[in-house]
Amino acid sequence: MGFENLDKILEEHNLTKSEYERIVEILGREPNITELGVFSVMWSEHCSYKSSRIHLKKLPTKGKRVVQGPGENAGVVDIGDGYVAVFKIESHNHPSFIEPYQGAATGVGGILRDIFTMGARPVAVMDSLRFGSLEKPLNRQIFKGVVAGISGYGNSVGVPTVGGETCFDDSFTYNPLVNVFCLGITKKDKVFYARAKHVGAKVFYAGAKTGRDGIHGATMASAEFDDSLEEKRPNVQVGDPFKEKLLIEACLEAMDKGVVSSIQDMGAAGLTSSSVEMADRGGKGIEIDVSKVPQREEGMTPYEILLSESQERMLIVAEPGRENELKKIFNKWDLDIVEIGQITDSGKFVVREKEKIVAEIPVSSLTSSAPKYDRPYLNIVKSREKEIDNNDYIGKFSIEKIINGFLDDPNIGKKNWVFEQYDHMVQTNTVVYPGRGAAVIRIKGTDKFLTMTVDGNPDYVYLNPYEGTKRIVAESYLNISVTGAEPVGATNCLNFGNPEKPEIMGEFKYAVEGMGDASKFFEIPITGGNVSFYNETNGAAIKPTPVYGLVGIVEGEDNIITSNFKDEGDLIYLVGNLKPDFSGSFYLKKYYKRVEGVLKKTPLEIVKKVGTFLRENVKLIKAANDVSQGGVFVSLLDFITDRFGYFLQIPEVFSPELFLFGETAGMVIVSISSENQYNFEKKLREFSLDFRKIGAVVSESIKIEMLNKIIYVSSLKSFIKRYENAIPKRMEV
Amino acid sequence: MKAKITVKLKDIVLDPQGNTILHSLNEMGYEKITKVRQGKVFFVELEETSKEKARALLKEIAHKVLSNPVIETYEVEIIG
Amino acid sequence: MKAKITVKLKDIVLDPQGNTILHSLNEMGYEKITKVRQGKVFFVELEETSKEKARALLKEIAHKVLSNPVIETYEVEIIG
Amino acid sequence: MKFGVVVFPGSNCDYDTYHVLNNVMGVPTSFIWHKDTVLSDYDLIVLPGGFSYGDYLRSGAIARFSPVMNAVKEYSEKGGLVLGICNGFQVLLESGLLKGAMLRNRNLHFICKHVYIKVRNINTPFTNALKEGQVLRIPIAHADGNYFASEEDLKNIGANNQIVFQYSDNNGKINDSVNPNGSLLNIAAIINENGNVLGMMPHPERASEKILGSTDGKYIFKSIINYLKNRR
Ligand SMILES: Nc1ncnc2c1ncn2[C@@H]1O[C@H](COP(=O)(O)OP(=O)(O)O)[C@@H](O)[C@H]1O
Ligand SMILES: [Mg+2]
Repeated sequence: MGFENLDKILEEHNLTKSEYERIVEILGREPNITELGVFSVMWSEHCSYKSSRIHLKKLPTKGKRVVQGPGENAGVVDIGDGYVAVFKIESHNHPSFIEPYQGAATGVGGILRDIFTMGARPVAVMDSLRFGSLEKPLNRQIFKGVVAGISGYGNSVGVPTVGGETCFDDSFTYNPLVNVFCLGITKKDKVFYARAKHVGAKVFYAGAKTGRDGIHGATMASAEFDDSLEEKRPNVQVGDPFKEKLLIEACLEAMDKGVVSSIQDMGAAGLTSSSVEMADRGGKGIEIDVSKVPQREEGMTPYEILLSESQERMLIVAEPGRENELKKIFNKWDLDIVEIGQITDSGKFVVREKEKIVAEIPVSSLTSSAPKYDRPYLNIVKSREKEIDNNDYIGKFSIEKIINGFLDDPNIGKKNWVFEQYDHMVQTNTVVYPGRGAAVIRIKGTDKFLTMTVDGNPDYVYLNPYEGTKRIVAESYLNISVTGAEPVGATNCLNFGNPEKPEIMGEFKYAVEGMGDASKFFEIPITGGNVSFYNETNGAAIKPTPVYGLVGIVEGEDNIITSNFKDEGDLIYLVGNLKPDFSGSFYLKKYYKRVEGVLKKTPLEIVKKVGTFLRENVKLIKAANDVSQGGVFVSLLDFITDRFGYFLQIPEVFSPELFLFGETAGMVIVSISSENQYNFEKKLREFSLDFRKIGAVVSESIKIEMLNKIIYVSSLKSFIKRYENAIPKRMEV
Repeated sequence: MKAKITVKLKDIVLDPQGNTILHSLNEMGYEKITKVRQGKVFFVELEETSKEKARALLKEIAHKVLSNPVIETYEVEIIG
Repeated sequence: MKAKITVKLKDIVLDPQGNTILHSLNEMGYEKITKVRQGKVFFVELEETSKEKARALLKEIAHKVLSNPVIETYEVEIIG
Repeated sequence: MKFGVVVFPGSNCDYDTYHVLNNVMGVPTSFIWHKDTVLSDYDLIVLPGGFSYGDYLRSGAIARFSPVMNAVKEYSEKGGLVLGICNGFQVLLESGLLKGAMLRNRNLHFICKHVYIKVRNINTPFTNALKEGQVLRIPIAHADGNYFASEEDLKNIGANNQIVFQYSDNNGKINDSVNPNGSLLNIAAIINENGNVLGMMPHPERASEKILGSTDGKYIFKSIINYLKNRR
């Protein structure tokens, strides 16, 4: 055998010469093209984590609540009373650039399958989105398509999209980020795994037919874009949310009835990775016949069938003896289900086309012994951080101009345009809606509530990957804590450029370390996640964007803190690390066109203390929110209602700019009833937390004063109008 | 001038809508129907007297706005 | 046999999609376009040799299933 | 008293509706599979929200051909109460149990948010617990809720008091600025001539528990229960 034009074939498969040699060594012969295809997808960055694995080991994955850490389709965390939460994030960045609607839609579909394949009913979705500036038509088109895609798919399957983030920065113009989080709930003893158990058990294929969609998708997701993009374009997958909805119901019913032995969705690298991972996790082999796979098109080759990334497909091993019951359930839901093979004890992945063996590969060579690289890295902090003096950035613009500019900026402006396109209420569990900080959902039949958030801040991480990522974790921790919740577990999505560049690898390594150290400090286990490398177009990388997804729990409705102002006359306080700074701030980026400064060390001790204080003093707190990007001014936006605004008095020690727009880790804003002032301050002193009373809740207006002089005033109505119009005015021409 | 622009999914692209309609028609007893693909059609009116120019303009619009060349193809027809 | 069924909104019915497209085309500088109405088209294949029968069957389907007579009209065309 | 909630493939508010009827209102409720045809046990049939058959052809278009819909037709002809919510409303329109059709929302987007609706007819089995002109705060969640009917139908619907809810502001003012989707006459809900089949776009089941921010939806379920109790 052997290939005539090996170099070209390897290039097309994103394999190196030495990787090829390794394949030959493993097989003891040259691979055929089908086998080469299998290796290429299984050894792609996307499936094998070859550049990231050695670093991901540094993340904490254990904890008293952890039922299942990384290594399965999603992490599983015990939330008490016999229930578990199953959650994870996935990226769909490249597909969303090529075809925004379908790319985002299939992103939702994929992460949903990761959750229900574990036996959990998906109850919440969140999306973390990043695009280039809305001033450019291309970005508007991508943004519009992505939001419509998430809406089209998520709404249809009946899973509420309860939160997320939407940011705009030109480093994402040709490489938008679409990260989707999903959380499901089930009973602890009803969790399913993708682990083959019984030799001889029958393997079934269920769901949509296999087409030539996204062949090379797995390798494509790991390859940098260049101008030959055009040619890769036909590889777009189209989502079928109706089929997904039927799959959810059929799979959950089959699992509930005990007819499923193990189950795995066909995600990246489709039938190949699902079969291989199923066998691998159970320490078994698997044999499938591709001629039995339902096909949408004629003349598909084994290579194409194995590598297709058609959506809405599941691989199911039946509980021996219950095969017919399994089929009946799928038939009831009008879904195709066919037997395509069986579990073996050979330790091999064997693919037949009828009688003929078309591929035969040891399972472990595709998984645990896939290549691992310790790629060279650079610490870029020294070249990017540079001391700044906060006083150099004040006085140039009027406060009114800055405020109006902030309200009118799509990064700060209210995100109704996005989340009102999402059904965020279906399943009737959403207690805190999008637009008010972290989402809170109830778990029917219990007195428990889950709080969840996804957070990133590429500007911080760009300046200092380690401190910046720590700060993101701290922010998430407070995001959850301001709802009164206790964090129980996290997932992440690490979006970076080309890891073969030492600078990018450095961003990645230090970001992971920052995430690991901060998570350890807060005792938050990271139960899974996703790495997306090669987010570059024509050599230009995105800003490094680790996204942290954090889940917390609140016991009892009375222990939930919400962020909206409740009554006129309530007092407003700052609590925690009261040291605003312009380094890496949105203010500096927007008004001085620069991302610079030195990120201060994240005061993890203070952050934790603030979190504990909030949870232990829920009864004293009427509303709370953390301070993050955009500073105090932006944090206060979450408190405003159509009735209540605020009156602020800026302490003399700060310039108004620094006070309003400076950013810091470890600070929250709280409103309390004036009756509780004494008790509240006493508690804060007991915690030895810094605090400052900064104003009060008022009706119908926004007013800011300094040294008894009004520096900003607006009617609530026009303030809100500006705030809510930032995105629509750019999108609804 | 009046024109009709038909946009359809490329044959290799999955058409969940068409498939679902086909399946339902078969279920309802219309078993002779063997395939359904759904597309879009745009009836356009424009101020232009030259057919040549109209066609060029409509093609541009069909390509840039009305279809997504990644997954769809289009056809332009002048109808009056 | 192959057929094409075109479904369009009745003229008295407002077409939000068509209007939006017209508006954005005009915004983009395509000012010669004066009207856009969006419809649906179904490409159908069926096992039938008689054109008569095919047409009758397709009309039935178009009327009962593929269109909503309250707002839409349809047209059946045998294309091969 | 017994209620039934129809489950079409793609229904996704079936469980939410069941939850409110059964657990909040306390009326024994069952699911009705779309292939079932025996409805004689039930005092109310609900067609819930969702995306039946993906809403791929037109919203509600394929569901109308489900076996259960023939039964629902018969059931309604005998005077049985039928409530269509959102996609259920669309199914009722498509199957001709109610007059009119739904177009795409005029901004072309799916819209999910709380809106205000004003009751226009309190003499129905679904609204008898409401006061004249009362305004409710209830969420909508749909892409095709832009109600359309021919001029003649619209005239008749108006003349017969078949408009049950209209989109309004919180004070009950009805004008275009509070019309979320472009519906003719701000129509949010209509009833059939016989007064036993109601279709509504807003989701009362999402506004029936305090923790979800509004309990206004309960008026509708309470009205139904009142009506059935008095009928006995
Ligand atoms: N950034 C990360 N942190 C922790 N675990 C990770 C991370 N990225 C991936 N993992 C884990 O590695 C495994 C493989 O991930 P992935 O390929 O995304 O799963 P799948 O292919 O099933 O969708 C998963 O268990 C995932 O949770
Ligand atoms: Mg998976």
